[in-house]
Amino acid sequence: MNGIALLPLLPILITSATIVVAMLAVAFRRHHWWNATVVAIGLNLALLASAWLLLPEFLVRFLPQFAGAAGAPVIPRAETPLLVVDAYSAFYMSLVLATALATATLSYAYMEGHKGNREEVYLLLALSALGGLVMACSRHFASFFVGLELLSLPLYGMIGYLVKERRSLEAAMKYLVLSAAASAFILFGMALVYAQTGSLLFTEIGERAGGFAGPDHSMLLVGGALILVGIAFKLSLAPFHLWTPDVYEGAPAPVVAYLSTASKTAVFAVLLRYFVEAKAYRYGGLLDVMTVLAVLSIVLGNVLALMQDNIKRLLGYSSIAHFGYILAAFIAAGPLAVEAVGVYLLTYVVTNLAAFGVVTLMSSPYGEHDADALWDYRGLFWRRPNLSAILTVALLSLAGIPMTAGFIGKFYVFAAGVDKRLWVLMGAVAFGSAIGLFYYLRAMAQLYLRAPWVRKYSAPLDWAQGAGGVMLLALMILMLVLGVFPSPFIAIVQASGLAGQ
Amino acid sequence: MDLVFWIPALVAIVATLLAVTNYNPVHGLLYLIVSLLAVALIFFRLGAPFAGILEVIVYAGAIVVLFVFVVMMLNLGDAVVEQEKRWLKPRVWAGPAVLCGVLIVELWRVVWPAGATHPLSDAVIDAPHVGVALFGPYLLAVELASMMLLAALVAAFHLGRHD
Amino acid sequence: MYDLLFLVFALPLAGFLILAFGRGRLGENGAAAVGVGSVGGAALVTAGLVAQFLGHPPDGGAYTQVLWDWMKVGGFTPHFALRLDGLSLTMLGVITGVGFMIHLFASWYMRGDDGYSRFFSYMNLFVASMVFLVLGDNLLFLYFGWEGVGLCSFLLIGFWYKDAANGSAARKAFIVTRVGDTFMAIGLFWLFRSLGTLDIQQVLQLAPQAFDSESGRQAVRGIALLLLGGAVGKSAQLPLQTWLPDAMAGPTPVSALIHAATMVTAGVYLIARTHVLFELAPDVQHLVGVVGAVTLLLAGFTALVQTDIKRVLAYSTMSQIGYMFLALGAGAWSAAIFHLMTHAFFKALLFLSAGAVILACHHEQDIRKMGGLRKTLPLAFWCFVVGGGALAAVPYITAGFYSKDEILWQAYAGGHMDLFLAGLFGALLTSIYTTRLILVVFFGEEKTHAHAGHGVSYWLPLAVLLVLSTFVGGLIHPPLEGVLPAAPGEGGGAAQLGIEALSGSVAIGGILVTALVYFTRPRALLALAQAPAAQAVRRFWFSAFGFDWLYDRLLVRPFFWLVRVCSGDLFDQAIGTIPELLRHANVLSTRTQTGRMRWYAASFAAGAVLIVAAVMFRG
Amino acid sequence: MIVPFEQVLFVSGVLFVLGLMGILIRRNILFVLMSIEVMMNSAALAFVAAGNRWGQPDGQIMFILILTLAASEASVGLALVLQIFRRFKTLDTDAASEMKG
Repeated sequence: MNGIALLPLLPILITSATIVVAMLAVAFRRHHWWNATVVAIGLNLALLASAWLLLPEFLVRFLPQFAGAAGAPVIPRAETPLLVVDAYSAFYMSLVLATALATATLSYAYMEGHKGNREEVYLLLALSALGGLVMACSRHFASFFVGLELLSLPLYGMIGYLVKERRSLEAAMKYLVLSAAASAFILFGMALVYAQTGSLLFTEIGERAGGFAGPDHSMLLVGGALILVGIAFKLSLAPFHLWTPDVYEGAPAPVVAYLSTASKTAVFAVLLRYFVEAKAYRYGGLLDVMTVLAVLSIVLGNVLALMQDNIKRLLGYSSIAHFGYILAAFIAAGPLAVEAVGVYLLTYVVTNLAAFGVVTLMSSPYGEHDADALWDYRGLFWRRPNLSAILTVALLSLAGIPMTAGFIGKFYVFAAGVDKRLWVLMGAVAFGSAIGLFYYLRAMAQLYLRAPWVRKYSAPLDWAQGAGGVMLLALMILMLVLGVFPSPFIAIVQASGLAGQ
Repeated sequence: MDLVFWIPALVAIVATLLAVTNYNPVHGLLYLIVSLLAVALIFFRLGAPFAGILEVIVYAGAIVVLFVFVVMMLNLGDAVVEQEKRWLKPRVWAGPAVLCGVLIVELWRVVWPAGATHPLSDAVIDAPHVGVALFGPYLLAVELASMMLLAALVAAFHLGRHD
Repeated sequence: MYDLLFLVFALPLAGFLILAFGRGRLGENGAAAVGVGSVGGAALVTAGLVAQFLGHPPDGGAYTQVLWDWMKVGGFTPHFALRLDGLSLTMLGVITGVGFMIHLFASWYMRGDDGYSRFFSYMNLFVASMVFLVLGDNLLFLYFGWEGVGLCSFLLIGFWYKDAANGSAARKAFIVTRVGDTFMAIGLFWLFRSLGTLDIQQVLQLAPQAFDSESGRQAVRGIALLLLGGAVGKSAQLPLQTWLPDAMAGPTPVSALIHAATMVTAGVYLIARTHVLFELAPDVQHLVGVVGAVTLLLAGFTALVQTDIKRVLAYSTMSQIGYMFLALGAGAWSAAIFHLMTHAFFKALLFLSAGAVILACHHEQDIRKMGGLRKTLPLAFWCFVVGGGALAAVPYITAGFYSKDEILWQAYAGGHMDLFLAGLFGALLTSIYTTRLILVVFFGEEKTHAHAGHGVSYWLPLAVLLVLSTFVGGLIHPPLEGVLPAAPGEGGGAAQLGIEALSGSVAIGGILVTALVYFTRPRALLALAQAPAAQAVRRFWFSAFGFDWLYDRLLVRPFFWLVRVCSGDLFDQAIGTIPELLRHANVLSTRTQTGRMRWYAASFAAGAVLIVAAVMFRG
Repeated sequence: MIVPFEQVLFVSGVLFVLGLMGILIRRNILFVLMSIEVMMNSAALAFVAAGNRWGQPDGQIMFILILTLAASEASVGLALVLQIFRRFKTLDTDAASEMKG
């Protein structure tokens, strides 16, 4: 490999270097600000690198007059059989890195009050982000699997980070055991697919699978089904969703922000690539199963959230439903589906980060628990108008109200579904959106009630000066911009289409 | 009937069943070691000596020993055995056993379709072969696996801390 | 210069955002600077646009600025675009020019009010919405602006929300206009179904062919009727006029801007904008004229006997908009817009000076408690004289004469004798109630001690509007050629001079008769006024022909009764079962969240078993 | 004559299901972790067998990666076990079920 060949790998290389430097920095001197800054700088550089990879493709689509300025594109390029860096992976890498950065910012605000070691969380975060990057680029079972585990392993540590808290440990235990079981399912599924086709490369699997017929390809199919089971767990699709609310409730708030966005985004990215490159779309059985999963997720997620009084659990249930929506777009297949999934994930990530960001800034590990009861948010508007505004916009966006990011995403889901005449799925999406409105507004109404009693939780007074507050405000603006002027973002997503489509 | 395969296979299955159903953690771990050694034998039979040796060294030799350490640290005694006896009632295991039975039947139907048999070869894929592939096309996987170990190190260090 | 068009919309919006998020932290001067400055900036840009437009008109007489495509999904590409032509330019001039003067005046008028910056944030939002209304190239965006101004009107009528009466006035305005809006929304849906587009230019082009059949004529009649419903609600014409007098509960600058100069004329704008549809349905167009004529007479009679200074002006606004509708009905499109413009000048002037009078008299609005104010408030007096003159259309020296005369002449020339006579009689009524108002307020004995205002933000707006209300305003001719069709009687010559003489003498005659009656007080007339029959008529007129009473008995009370009957009945329970079912589903599904890991793993395994089975059997 | 490939795969399938059963029936978290190791091991066996069928080293490489994962998973899991025993004074997974609903 020469230097040019390494350029596409820059985001991964920079992140790895960041991990090493961060570890040395922690070893050298434990200092919260300094260690956090090292990681933040590294992630920023990696984000820049991946955005730079995506830039030429984006310019061609959106500002053709500047297309020459970005120089010759270095992607797409395959790096060993394991990884391929194309516009698609550059987009998802950027998404994962941006999420990791946001999480780092939130963690800084959250960990300030923590008594124990605060520095490892950044190390774990960067490691997990590295896993996400690998998944976004992976086109081979080995890198898929290593990336997935690199993503999940640090999460065990992050979920159980508050070792003195029983709920945090309980959440870590549940996630570890179930996630490891899911990994075993994925592994066994991969083994079956490999046993049938003799290849671990997505594209080769697709080619060779074409030669089988009848019961001959049942191993391939069941292998795919087992992989789907594991993936469905990671995406918390019903009926593999039961862990979600418990883990969301127990884990520290910034970790949940990461868990619900970056980790799921990366998993979805690899699932989509697998389905396209290995041509798994041609198996009606798998698509039928996914339809059932999507409908179940939408219905169960929304119904479970209906009377929930814990905002972290509520957002957990809502994320179950949201991944049902995304799966609905995914099933539609075709180029519009890739675009719809990309746009939806983008809007979902921005919105969910904002929502959990507010929860993070409201909580602090000083106390016993995070501020997660809806009760804690009652009358928040009268104490923290800015935080309430952010949460309000986030909830509206989750509900898919027009002029917010969520609406654009949901619109795409409908466009993709109606395009392919998936009426059952669209019915479920419409039903879910309707009852979703109820509990989002129910949560929102709490913010504006007058609270006569003394507040129990409060954000630090200077929160707006803190990086976390600024980041949340930026997210709120982004949510509104996405709703009102989404075309540049849509252009980015369109630029990052998959070659196989 | 290939006895060199089937004897270790049966040993592995029985030992695994005993390992997951035993009341005593230490006994369970010993059965697990037996099962892993049997699987290592299968690996040798399948022409993968390198994998077989790693199975013995890492799985049986390192991972299970880690379990043993923890059991010793926690000082689990007869009380635990009594407790396990109370927990492992038929009422508890009957449902899951049926579920698992169904799954076994399904897998059997899938992986062992009537008439389709692909004989395995006697060719040995030994350490040099694996090494060349590992540090050739799979180089990045090795690097990433090291990161995975680092992640485990940091997570275990943080979670296991005494304070 | 045209590139800056978006600023006309963006500046007031930015002002609104700054004021809304500043939440009173800016102080009075800061809020005034932002609130007035943003509209002033918009007015400056408009002035530049006017200069450019008159000097170098854009190709085809219209300029379109595409702001952005909202999104591209499949073949669906909604875009935001602003369209500037002669009509919208005229409206822009009125909105930003008069709007700026009123904002400036309000910065003086509202001093010391608790909600100073809240007031300006609403006002800026109103200007932004109104600009959006007239610039939108699409009826959908026009509708957004339409609802936006409705919202601002609601907020500003109820601005002093601590008084319950103001709140109920705001609600009344909102609900009554909503009735019209609903008609309009249905009309828009129908239009979209018929033509497949709401883009105004496309609508105007497609309509003649699309509706060229018997069923098409029926359809366009229905659509025009529904749009008229919307216009009637917004412009306070019969039968949805009852909200406007109550809307005077808001601060006086609000009455000047929203309920006289701009928003209430949006109905006129809508009909002028979609004139092709009305031309395709001549009977509906004539109905527009009839509605205007009846409203102008009704409001004229009512204004004769009102005692509240702002209500007099409110009824007069109603009747002047009646003139505009009359003009639309007579096909005198340009004359309607011309009158809209001059009316904005002199009615804003009248309202602002009324505000000055009210403030000078310590928030007294009853004209019977005023009198002899011409010495203490000379500026307000002269404003009333000029503005009232324009309202009564005193010949040649006032702006109102030129536009009103144009309307009467066109009605006559177009052969609409009914409309012409109604307009002529309305002119007489107008001159009588205007003269009465001025005489009662400014002559006679002094009943309260008034103190005049001062400061540039007090007299400058009044002075500017005063100049515009004289013949100067009548010289401004909106560049409407090519946008609106020509009227029947262009360049009338001798016949037009005759009409001018007739209407001019009617106005002068009304003024003279009223003045004579007021100063000489003939005994016979006073006795006649005391007669029971006359009192009854007076009461009837005072209550504006009893529409409020009628609506209360006919609509409001039956509705409340229906609500009482319906609450808790079968329908309600039927609808209530859905949430009930969902709640049960929620309780049931929540039971699956046991918190036990083994149970979670079991559901996991069961799901896997089912999926594998499904895949195996489905293939 | 060596065994047919399908039989090896079936044996690994049986081991996989036994591991899954361990997760489903055990309350003691130590046994649960052991069961997970069994599941991983069975997948590794399937990979090695498949590698033999196709005469490729890739199966064994996947085995090595799985081995790495198993070791990592076990170390993190056992660290968690220590901490849980410290906080809950038991290894009962049902005891740690404070969060529900």
